[in-house]
Amino acid sequence: MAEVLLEISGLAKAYGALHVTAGVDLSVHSGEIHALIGPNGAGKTTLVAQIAGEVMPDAGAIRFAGSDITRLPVHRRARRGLARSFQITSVFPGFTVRENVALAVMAARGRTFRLLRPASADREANAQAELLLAEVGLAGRSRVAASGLSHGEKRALELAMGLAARPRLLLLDEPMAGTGPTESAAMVALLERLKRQYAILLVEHDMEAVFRLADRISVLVAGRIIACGTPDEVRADDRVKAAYLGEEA
Amino acid sequence: DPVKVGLVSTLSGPSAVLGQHMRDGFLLAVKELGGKLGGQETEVVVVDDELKPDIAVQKVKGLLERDKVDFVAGVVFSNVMGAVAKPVTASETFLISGNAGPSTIAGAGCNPFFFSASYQNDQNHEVLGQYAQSKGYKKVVLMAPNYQAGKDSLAGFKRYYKGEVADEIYTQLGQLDFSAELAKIAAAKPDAVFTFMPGGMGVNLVKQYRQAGLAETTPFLSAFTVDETTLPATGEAALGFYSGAAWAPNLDVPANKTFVAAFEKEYGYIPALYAAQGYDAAKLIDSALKATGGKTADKAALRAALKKADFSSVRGDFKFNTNQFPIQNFYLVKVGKRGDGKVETMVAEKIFSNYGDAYAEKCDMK
Amino acid sequence: MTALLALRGLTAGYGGAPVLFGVDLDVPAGAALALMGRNGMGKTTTVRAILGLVPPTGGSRTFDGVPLAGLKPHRIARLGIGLVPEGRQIFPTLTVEENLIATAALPRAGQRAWTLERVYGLFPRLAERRRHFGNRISGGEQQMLAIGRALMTNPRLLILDEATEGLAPLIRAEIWAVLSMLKGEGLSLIVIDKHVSALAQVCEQAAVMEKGRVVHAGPAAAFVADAGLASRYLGV
Amino acid sequence: MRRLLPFLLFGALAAVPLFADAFTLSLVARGMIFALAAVSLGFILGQGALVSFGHAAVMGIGAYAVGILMEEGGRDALVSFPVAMAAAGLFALATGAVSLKTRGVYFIMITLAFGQMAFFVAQSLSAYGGDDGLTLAARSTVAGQRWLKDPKIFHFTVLGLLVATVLTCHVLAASPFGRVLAAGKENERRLRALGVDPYPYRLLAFTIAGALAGLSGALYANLAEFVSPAYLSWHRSGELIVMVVAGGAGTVLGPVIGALGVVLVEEGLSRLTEHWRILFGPLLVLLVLSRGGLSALFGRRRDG
Amino acid sequence: MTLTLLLVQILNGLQLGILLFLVAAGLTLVFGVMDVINLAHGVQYMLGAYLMVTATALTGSFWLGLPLALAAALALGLVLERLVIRPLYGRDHLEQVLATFGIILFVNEAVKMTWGSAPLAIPMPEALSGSVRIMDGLNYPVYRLVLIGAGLLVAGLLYVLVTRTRTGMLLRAGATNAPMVSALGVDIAGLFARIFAFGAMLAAFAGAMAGPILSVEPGMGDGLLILAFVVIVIGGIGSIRGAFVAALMVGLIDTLGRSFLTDILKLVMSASAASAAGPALASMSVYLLMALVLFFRPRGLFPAPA
Ligand SMILES: Nc1ncnc2c1ncn2[C@@H]1O[C@H](COP(=O)(O)OP(=O)(O)OP(=O)(O)O)[C@@H](O)[C@H]1O
Ligand SMILES: Nc1ncnc2c1ncn2[C@@H]1O[C@H](COP(=O)(O)OP(=O)(O)OP(=O)(O)O)[C@@H](O)[C@H]1O
Ligand SMILES: [Mg+2]
Ligand SMILES: [Mg+2]
Repeated sequence: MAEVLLEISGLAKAYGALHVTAGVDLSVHSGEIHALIGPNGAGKTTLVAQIAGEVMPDAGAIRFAGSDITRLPVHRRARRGLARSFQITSVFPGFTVRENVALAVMAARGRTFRLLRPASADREANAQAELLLAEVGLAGRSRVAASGLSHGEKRALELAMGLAARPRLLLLDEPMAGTGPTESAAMVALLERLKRQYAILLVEHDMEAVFRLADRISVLVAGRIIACGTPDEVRADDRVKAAYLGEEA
Repeated sequence: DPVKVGLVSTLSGPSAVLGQHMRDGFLLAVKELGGKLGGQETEVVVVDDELKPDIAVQKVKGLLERDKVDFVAGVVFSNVMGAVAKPVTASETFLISGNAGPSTIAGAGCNPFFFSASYQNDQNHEVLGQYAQSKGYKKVVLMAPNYQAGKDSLAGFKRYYKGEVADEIYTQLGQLDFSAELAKIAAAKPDAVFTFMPGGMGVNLVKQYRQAGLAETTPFLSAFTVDETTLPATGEAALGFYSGAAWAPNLDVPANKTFVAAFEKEYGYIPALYAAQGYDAAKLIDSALKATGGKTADKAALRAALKKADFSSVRGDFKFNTNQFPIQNFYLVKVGKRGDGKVETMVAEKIFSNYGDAYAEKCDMK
Repeated sequence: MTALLALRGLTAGYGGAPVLFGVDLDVPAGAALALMGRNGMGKTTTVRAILGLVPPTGGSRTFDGVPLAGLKPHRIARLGIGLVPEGRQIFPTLTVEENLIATAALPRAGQRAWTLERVYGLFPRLAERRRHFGNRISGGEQQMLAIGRALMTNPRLLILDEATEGLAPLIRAEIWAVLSMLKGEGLSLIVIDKHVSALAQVCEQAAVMEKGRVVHAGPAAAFVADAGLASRYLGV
Repeated sequence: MRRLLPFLLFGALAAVPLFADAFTLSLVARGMIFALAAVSLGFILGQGALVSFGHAAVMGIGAYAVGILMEEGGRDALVSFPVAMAAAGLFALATGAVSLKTRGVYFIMITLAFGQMAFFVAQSLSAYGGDDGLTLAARSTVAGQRWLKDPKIFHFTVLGLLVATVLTCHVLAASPFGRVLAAGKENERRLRALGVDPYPYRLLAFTIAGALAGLSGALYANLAEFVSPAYLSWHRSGELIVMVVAGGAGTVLGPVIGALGVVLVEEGLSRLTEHWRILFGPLLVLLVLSRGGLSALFGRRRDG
Repeated sequence: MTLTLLLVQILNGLQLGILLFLVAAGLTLVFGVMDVINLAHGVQYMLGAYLMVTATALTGSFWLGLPLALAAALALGLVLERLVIRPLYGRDHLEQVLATFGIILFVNEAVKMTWGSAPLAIPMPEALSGSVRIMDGLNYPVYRLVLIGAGLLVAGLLYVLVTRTRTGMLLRAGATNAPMVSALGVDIAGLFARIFAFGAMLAAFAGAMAGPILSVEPGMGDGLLILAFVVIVIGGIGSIRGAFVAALMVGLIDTLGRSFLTDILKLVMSASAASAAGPALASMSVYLLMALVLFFRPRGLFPAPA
C-alpha cells in the first residue's frame, strides 16, 4: 500500500470524567478513502477536531506527511494541506458563493496578504472557483449570497471550499448529512472521482456511501477504535453490528 | 446696530448648574437695564460650551465670525477658557470672564482684551489657607480631584497655610463614593480638612462626610464645594461647613440686596457666586458702553472705560489690577440657615481686604 | 376524515424573492405525510411558512379548522404543532435537560404525556448527557435532543425536517420505529427525509416538491414502488 | 445614484469655499476632520467588526503629537504630521496586539481601557497643560510656509486628505486583505480552517486605522489651535462610533456622511434651542428604526 | 497604615462593589441574557433616582416613595421596550448602541428640563439614619449596611431567576435563538418585554437606593454606565455570578488603590513622583484590571458556554 500520510498514535482527550478519545491509533494512507464510523457521541468529530487542530489532545501524537503536527495551530495545519468540512455547516454567509470559494483558493495559494489589487480581479481564483462550483453542482449559483442557499446547497459549498485548498488530506465530517437522495448520490459520485487525488478521512452515517467509497473503515466506539479493516471485514464484525450497524449490515 | 454679546456658558452635562447660574445672573442684569447695555439695544447670544474645549472654540468662532459680537462673556471652566481666550482676544474682541481665571492669563499671558469680572483661580483657596493659618491649625488633610484645577487649588491653599499637611489626597474626577478617603482622614486625625470638590462630587462628599460623623470632630474647609449650586442637594448636611469667596448672598452691600431679591423673584432659587459674577460682568459692560456712548469701534477707548470698572458691584468695592483682574475683598463664608429655613452661605469673617492676585506682577501691562 | 392541516395556494419567500409559488397540502388527523424533493425546492420553507417563521405572502393555512393567518409563530405552535427543525437548532447555553424543559407544554386531554423520563427512555444517551450544555454534545446527540424537545411540547402534529440527519443507523432505525408508534397513538406527522424507503414504511401519503410547488401527491407506497416516479422527481 | 454619490459629495465639499463665510468653513472643516477619523474607524468596524471604543485616544495622540512638537519648536507639518501618524499608529499597534486577543464586546471594552489609560496620561501631563490643555502658538507651517492659516487652503488640505483616506480604505476593503478581514468577521473558525490566521490582518488594519486617526488628530489640533485631554475621552470615542453607525458602517462613504451629518445637524439644532438634544436623541432612534437607514439608501458595499 | 484602617478600607471596597453590582445587575440581565446592548441603562438608573426624589416628596416617606418610583420605572421600561427596544432584538449590536444612545440624550435633557440642572437629594429614611462606630473617629451609616443587604438580595434573586427557573432558561434560549423559541410555542417577545422592564426597574432601584448617599443630578448615570460595563465584561457577559465577583473586585481594587497606592509608591520613588503617579495609576487601576483580565481570559472570568 501507499505511504502513510497521517498517523495518529495513542491519542487521548478527556472532558472532565468523560474520555472522549481514549487512546486512538489510526493511519490514513495517501490516496485512500478511510472511513470513520461509530455511534453518535463516540468521539468522531472530536477526533477530527484534534487532527484539524481545533482541539488539543491530552496525550498522544499526530504526524502528518512526515512531521509532528500535534501542537500546531489550525491555520498552520491547513497550510500544510489539511482541509476540512464541518459537521455543522460553516461558510461565510455574507459572501457570495463564488467569493467563498475564491477566498479559499487565494488562501491556499498564500495570496491573501495583498493590499492593493481588488480581490475580485483575481481572475485565476475566480476561474478556479467556478470550476469547483461546477464540480459540486452549484454551477448556476455562484452569484448568490451563501446565506441564501438551502441546507443541502451549503453542504456542497463546504466541500468546494475544502477542495479549493487542493489539500493532501481532506477531513469530511458527514458531508452527506442534509443532502437529499439525489445530491447524496451525486456526492458519492464526486468523491469517487476525487479518490486517488486526495486522501480522505470520511466520517459518515450513510452506510451505503461508506461501503461504496471506503478503502478501509475504522469503527470508533466510546473513544476507542474497536475494529479496522476493509469494508467486508467490518461489515462482518459482530461487535460492529451490535454497537452500530444493526440491520443495515 | 444693537450691541451684541456672546455668552459662553456650560449648559449641559453634570456641571450645567454652574453655567445656568452664570447665564441667569447675566441675563437678569440685562433685563433690569431694559434689555439695553450702555443705553444701546443689546442682543445676547447664549452658547453652550458643553464643557468641551474644542466645541467651545467652534462656538466662539461662530460668535466672532458669524454673529460678529462685540463682547464675549462668561466661561465657567478654566480648560474652556484656555481654549477660547486666544481666538477671542486675537480677533480684538473683549473677553469678560464670568468665572474662570487661570494663572497664565493673570500672569505672563495677560491680554489687553481680557477682563475678569470674577477672581483669579487661586484666590478662594488662599482664603482658606489664610484662615487655617490664622486659626492655628497644626495638621490639615488636603483633598482635591486629580486634575489641573485640583492641583492648583491645593497649591493656593498652601501659599498661606504653613502648618503640617498630614496627607494630600487626589481623588478621581467625578468620584461618587468617598468612604476610602474619609477613612484615611479619620485615621490621620487632622485639625481640619481642606477640600475642593466642585459640583456633584461636592454633594457626595458633604453628605458622606456628615454621615461618617466627621463633621462633629473635624472642621470642613472648602472652596467651590458648598455653595448655592450644591446646597439644595446637601441641605442641612452642610450646615457649619466653610468656604471662601468674594461674595455671599447675604453680603451686606446695597446692590447685593437688590440683586439677590430680584434674582430669587425672577428664577425662584438662591443665586450662587457664578450668578453674582455673571450679573457683575453685564454691569461692567454696561458701565463701559455708557462711558463710550455706546460706541464699540474705538477699542482703546472701550478698554479704558472697562478698566475704570465704574459700576456698583454686588461685591461692594471692586477695581481692576494691572492685569485686569479684580482687586476685592475675600471672606470666609459658612453655611447657615436663613430666616425662611433655607440654607445658604453666609459671610463669617473678612479674610483679605482689597486683595489682588499673586500673578499680577508677572503681567507687563500697565 | 377532515384535514388537520390544510394549505391552499401558499406563497412565501425571503426578502422579496419568492420561493413558494402556491403550495397545496393536506395532512389528515392521525396521518403521516412524507414531504420529498431535491435540495432547495422549498420543503423547509413550506415548514417555516406553516409556522409563520417566514411570513406567507398569499394563500391560506388552517390547522384543526383554525385559520393561521395573522397568528404569531408561538400561537401557531401552541395549537399543537411540534417542530424538529433543519440543522437541529439546539440552545447552546442550556443544558440538555434545560433544552427539554424550557419549552415543554402540557398535553391535551386524552393524550399520553411526554415527560423527561419518557424522552430519556427513548434516548438513554441524553440521560447520560443531561448536564452537558447544548453545544457540548455530539451532532447526533443534538439531533436526538431536537426530537425530544419537540415531543416535550406534546404536539398533535409533529414536523420532522431531516430529523435523522447525522444519526447512526441503529438510532435511525429506532427513530423510525418510534414514529410508527407515535402515529399509532394518533399523532400526525410531516416527515422530510432522504431515506425514501424508510419513509414509505411510516407514511401513507407522499408529496413531492419542485421549485416551490407540489408536483406530485399520492400514496407513499405507490411512489416508492414506481421507480419511474422516484427517478423523475428525486433523480434516484 | 450609488456611483455618482462620491462625486456629488466631494464636489459639494469642494464648492463650500465659494459661498461660505469663515465660520462655516471652519465648521465644515471640523466635520471633514471627524469624517476622516470616522472613515478610519468605519474601515475596521465595517470590514472587520473591530469596534474600537478607544479611537478618540488615537486621534488625541495625533493631536498631542502636533501640540507637543509645536511647544518644542517643531512647527512644520511635514515633520509633525508624519510623527502624529506614527505615534498614533504605534499606540494602535501596541494596544491592538493585546486587544485583538478578544472579540466583540470584550474588544470594545478593552480598547476603552487603553483609551482611558491614554486619557489619564494626557490629563497628568502637567508640562503640557494637564487637564487645562495646551494652546498652540499657531497653525503648523508647511515647508516653512504659513499656508494653513488661510481658511480656504486649510479647507482644501483637509478635503484632499479626506479623499485620500476614503480612497485608501476603499482599495483596502476590496483587496484580498480586506476580504480576509470581512471573512474573519463572518466566520473566524472557517477562515482558520482555510489556513488563514486573521490576527496579523486585523493588527495591520487596526494600525492603519490608528495612523489615519492620528492624521485627523493632527488636523484637529490645527483647526482648534488647541489640544486637550478631552479629545481622548470615551465620550469622543462614543461620538465617533455614533457617526460611523449613523452613516452606515458597511460602506466607505457612510462614515463621511455620518460625521458631516452629526456635526452639521448638531450645530443646526443647537442654534434652534438650548435643549436640542431632546430633538437629536429621537432623531437617532428614528434613524435606526427606519433602517437599513442611510446605508440602505445608498446601497451596501459588496463587489461580487 | 494600621490593620484597622486596612479592614475598614476592605469593607469600603466591598460596599462600593455592591453598589456597582446593583447598577450592573440589570445590565447583565438585559445584555447578557437578552443580547441587547442597552446604553440607556444609565439613564434608567438616573430616572430611578429622580422618580424617587419626586415620590418621596409626594408621599413624604422613603418607604412609600420607593414602590411608587419603582412602579413608575417599570411602566417607563415597558413603554421604552415597546417603542424602541423591541424592533432592535436580533439587530446588530451597533444599531442598538446608536438607538439607546439617542435615548440617553433624550432622557438626560428631559430630566434637566423637568427637574432642573441643580443636584437634588433624597432624604435618608429616618429609621436607617443611625450609624455604628467602626474606628476611632469614623462612623459607618446603617443605611450603607442596608445597601449591602439589598445588593446581596438582588444578586441572589437574579442568580436563582436566571439559572434555576424556567423563565431563566427561556431567556437564555431566546438570547441565542429567539425564532426557535417561538416556534416551540413560547411568547418570547412578551417575555423579553417583561424582562426588559424588570431590568429597567432594577436600574431604577439602584438609583433610588443610591440617592441618600449620592447626589442626584443630570448625567449621573453616564459614568456609572461605563463602570457597569467594565464590571459585566470582567465577569463574563451574561454571568450573574461573574458580575458579582467582578463588581467586588472592581470595588476593592479601586478603593485600595485610592487608599494605599500613593503610600506604597512612596516606598520605591520620591514623594513628589509618587503623589503624581499614584492618583493617576489609581484612576487607571480599574481599566488596568480589565485589560489584564481580558488578556488572560478573553471572555471574562465566567464566560457563558458558547
Ligand atoms: N467541549 C466538550 N465538553 C464536554 N463534552 C464534550 C465536548 N465536546 C464533545 N463532548 C462529548 O464528547 C462526546 C463525543 O462527541 P463527538 O462530537 O466527537 O461525537 P461524534 O462521534 O462526532 O458523534 P456524532 O456522530 O453524533 O456526530 C459526546 O458525547 C459529547 O457529549
Ligand atoms: N434564509 C434564506 N434567504 C434567502 N433565500 C433562502 C433562504 N433559505 C432558503 N432560501 C432559498 O429558498 C429556496 C428553498 O429553500 P429550502 O430551504 O426551503 O429548500 P429545501 O427543499 O428545504 O432544501 P434542502 O433539502 O436543501 O434543505 C432555496 O433555493 C434557497 O436558495
Ligand atoms: Mg460528529
Ligand atoms: Mg431543507
